[in-house]
Amino acid sequence: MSLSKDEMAAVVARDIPRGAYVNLGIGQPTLIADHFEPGSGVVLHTENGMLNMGRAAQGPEIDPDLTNAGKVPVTELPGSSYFHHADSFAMMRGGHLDVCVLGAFQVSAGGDLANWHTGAPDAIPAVGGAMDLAIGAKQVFVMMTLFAKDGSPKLVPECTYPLTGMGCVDRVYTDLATFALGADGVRVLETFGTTVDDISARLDVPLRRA
Amino acid sequence: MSLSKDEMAAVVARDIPRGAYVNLGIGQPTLIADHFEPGSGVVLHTENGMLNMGRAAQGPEIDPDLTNAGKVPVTELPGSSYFHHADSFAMMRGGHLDVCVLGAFQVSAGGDLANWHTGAPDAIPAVGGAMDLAIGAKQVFVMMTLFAKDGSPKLVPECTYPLTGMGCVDRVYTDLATFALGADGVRVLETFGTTVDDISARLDVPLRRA
Amino acid sequence: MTAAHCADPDEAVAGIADGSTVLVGGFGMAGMPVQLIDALIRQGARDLTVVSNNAGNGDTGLAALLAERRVRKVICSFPRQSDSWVFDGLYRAGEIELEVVPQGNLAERLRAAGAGIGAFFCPTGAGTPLAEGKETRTIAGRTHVLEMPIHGDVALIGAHRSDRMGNLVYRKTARNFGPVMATAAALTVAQVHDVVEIGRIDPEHVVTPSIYVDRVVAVGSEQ
Amino acid sequence: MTAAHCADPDEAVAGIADGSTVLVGGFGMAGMPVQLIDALIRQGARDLTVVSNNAGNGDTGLAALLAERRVRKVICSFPRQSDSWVFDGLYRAGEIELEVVPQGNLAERLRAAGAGIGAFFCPTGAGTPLAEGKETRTIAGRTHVLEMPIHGDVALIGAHRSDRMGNLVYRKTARNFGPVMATAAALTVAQVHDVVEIGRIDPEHVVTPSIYVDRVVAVGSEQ
Repeated sequence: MSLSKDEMAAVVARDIPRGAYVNLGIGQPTLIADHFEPGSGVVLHTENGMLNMGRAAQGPEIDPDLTNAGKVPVTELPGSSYFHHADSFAMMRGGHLDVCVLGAFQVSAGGDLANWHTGAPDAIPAVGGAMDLAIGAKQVFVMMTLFAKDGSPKLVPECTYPLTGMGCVDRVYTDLATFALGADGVRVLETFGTTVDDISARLDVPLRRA
Repeated sequence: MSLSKDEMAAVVARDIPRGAYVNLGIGQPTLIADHFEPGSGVVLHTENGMLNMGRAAQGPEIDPDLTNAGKVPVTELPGSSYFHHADSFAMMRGGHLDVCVLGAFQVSAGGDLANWHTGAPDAIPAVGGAMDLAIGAKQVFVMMTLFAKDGSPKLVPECTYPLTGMGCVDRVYTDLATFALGADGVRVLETFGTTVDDISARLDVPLRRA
Repeated sequence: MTAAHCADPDEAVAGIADGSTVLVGGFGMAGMPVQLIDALIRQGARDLTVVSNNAGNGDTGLAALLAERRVRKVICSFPRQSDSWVFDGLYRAGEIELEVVPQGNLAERLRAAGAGIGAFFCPTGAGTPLAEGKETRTIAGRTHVLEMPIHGDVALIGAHRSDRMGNLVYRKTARNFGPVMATAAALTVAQVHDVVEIGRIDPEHVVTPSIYVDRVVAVGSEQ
Repeated sequence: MTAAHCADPDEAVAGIADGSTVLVGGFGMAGMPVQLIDALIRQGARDLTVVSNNAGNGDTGLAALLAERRVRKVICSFPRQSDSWVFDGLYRAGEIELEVVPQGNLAERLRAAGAGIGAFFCPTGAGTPLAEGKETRTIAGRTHVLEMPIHGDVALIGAHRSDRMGNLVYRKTARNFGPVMATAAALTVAQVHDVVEIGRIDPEHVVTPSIYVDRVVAVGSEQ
C-alpha cells in the first residue's frame, strides 16, 4: 500500500532529529507537526517571525496577531520568541534551521526544486518564502506524491517547471518511496507497497539501492 | 576673545534643532550635552546601542552595563531604548541621525574629514565608529580649534592626514569662527574675537562672508 | 524629531504625494494598518507603488485601494491568494504592474534601504526566473544574486503600542514587516492600539526606536 | 538543538580548535565574557584570530590571552587605548597581525555572516586607507565599498539571562555585539548571570532566540 498523506508525514517526522529547529512549509508539510514524539524537543520556526510555534489555535485560543505562514491561527509554546521579518529570514537564509520540509511540483535528480510556479502563461506568479527556505536550511526535505494526478513522475531528470532553487534538495519523501539525493545520484531509502524495480520502471531517473 | 571649549560647545548646541537625534563624538563634542536648553527635546544616540542617553553617572548611579561610546558610565532618560551593535550602526549608516558632531585633525574646504589617524608611521591605527558617523548622519558638524598647537591651520585646501570620509562635513565650529561648507565653498558664519580678514590671512582656503 | 501624535488616521496620512512608494506592513491581517489604508483611500494619492507582502484580500484595505485604480505597481512576494480577486482582475487586464520578490529578499532589501547598504549579494533565487537579468557572482563556490534596496517615501505600519516619543512595541507575529519598513521610509506612520506616557515602555523591550517613527495615531483596542 | 548547559566555563569552551576564529563580545567591560576568556586561556587553543571591538585592556581577559601568544591576528575597530599595552607591545614587535575595521563594518560584516549575505556594498570608508584594494562601485551617485562577511568558528558572548532553551536577554548597553556575534559563529557560547526555567522570559522580550545559542554557562551575579 502506498502511504497516505498522514503516513508520509509520520515518516518525515521520524527522520527529523530530536531538538532540531524545523520549518514546515505551507500545505501537506504542516501535517508533520502532529507526528513528533512527545518530548522530541523539535522547535518549529514560522517565517512570519516566531520560534517554538505550537499547534493550531482552537476557539478562544484564536488570536489574530498569532498565525503561521499560512495565516492560520496558531498557539505559542513555552520558550518561544518573536522577531521581525528581516531577522526571521536572516535565520532561514543564514543556514540556522536544521531542516525545512517543502512541497513540490517537481524535484530533479540533481536536487533542483520546482514548487512555486507551474509555468502556465496565465498563472499569477507568487513565491512567498520558498526560495529563501530552499537555499537556507541545512537540510531540505521535500514531501510530495511521486506521481502527479495525470500519472507523470514528479522526480525527474530535469525540472520542466520554473525553478525555486538549484541543487538544494537532500531528501524526497513520497507516498511510494523515500529518496536521498546526493553527489552519488538518487538512492532509494525505503519503499512502501512497491519495489525499487517497479518504481525504477516508471521514472526516467537512475536509482541506486540503499 | 577666542572661545573656550565650553563656549564652542554652547555655540554648537545652539545650532542643533529642537528634537533632533544627535550623536556627539568622543572627546570635546561630549561637552555639548551640557548646553542644550531644558526641554530642547534633543535625543542623544550612543553607537554602543542606545537612544536617549542621559548625563554621566555619578556615584551610586554607576552601572557597568551602561556606558557611552567613550566607555564612561552614563544614565538613561525616560523614553530611551537599547539595541545591538548592527542595529545601532544601521541607524547611523542609514541616515537617520539628524546631526553628528565629531572632533577633527583636519577638514578640507571640500568637506573631507581627517580625524582618526595622524599618519605617523609608528601610530597604531584605530578608527572606531568615526567613518560610519562621517558618512551616515544627515548633517556632520566638526568641533575643533582652528589651529593646531604648532600654529598650522586645521581647515585646509586638502587633508594631509589619512581621510575618515570624503566630502562629508557640513559645518566647522572652531574657537575663532564657524564655517559652513558647501558646493559654493567655505562661508564664514560667525567670528569670535577676530575678523574674517584676520582669519583669511592665516588660512590657505578662500573664505566667503555669510 | 519626536513623533507627531495625530488626532485621526486622516491627519496621519496627510500629504502623501501622487507617485509615492508606500510600504505597507502586515502579513495577512496581523500587523496590517487597516485604518491608515482606509485613510489613504480617502486622502486620494494616486499612481502609487505599493510594497507589501501580499496584494490585498477581499474587497477592503489594500484591495479597495487597488480597486480605486490608485496603484500603478505592486512589489510583493505573494499576490495570489484565494481572495485576491481585485488584484487578479487588474493584473489579468494588464492594468497593474507586478514585481514578485522572494519574501526574504523583500525583507532584506527593505532592511538594506534602512541600513545604508547600497546593494548586497545573496543566493536566494539564483538560477530561477526571479533572478533573470540580475548580476550574479560566485562567492565561496555558490552563485549569488545582486539585490538592491527598496526605499519607501512612506511606510504605513501597524504596531501594538507607542509611547509619546514614538517608541513602538508589537504583539506576537503582528511584528512581521513593521520594524523593517519603519527604517526604510522617509516618512513612517504607525497606527497603534494605544499611546502611553514616556517611561511606560521598558527601554529593553522597545522594538522600533522612536527615531524611526514620524507620526503615530491611536486607533483603539484590537477588533 | 536546544542549548547545552555547562557546569563551568571550562566545559563551555571545551574543544575550541587551534587556528579558530573566535568572536569575542563586549564593548569595554560591558558584555565582555570575562569568565569564558579566562577559560579559553586555560583551555590552550592557539593560533587564534580574535574578532572583537577592542584588543584588550590592562593585563586580564583578552590582553592576557594575547600575552600568552595565543592570538595570531586581531580584527577590531579600536585597538589603541590608554591601557592596551599588551597589544601595543606585540604589534610594535611585529608579533601580531591587525586588521582595523570601521566599527559599523565590523557589526555589519558579522551580521552578513549570520544572515547569509555573501557580500555588501556600503559607503563607509570610501576614499580612506581602510578601503584600499577593495572593490568599489558608484551606486546612486555615491562611492560604495564591497565588504565581505566575517564568519566565526566560535562566538564567546556575555548576556544577562538565559532560559533553559538558550533564549537570551541582555542588560542596557551590554547588549552591543553579543546578539550579532551569536548569529555569525558555528558554535556560540554564552555566559550569563543566571538561567531561568522555560517560560520565564517573555517571548516578546527575547533578544537572541535559542536557535543561535549552543552552550550556556551561568557565572553568577554581576561583579
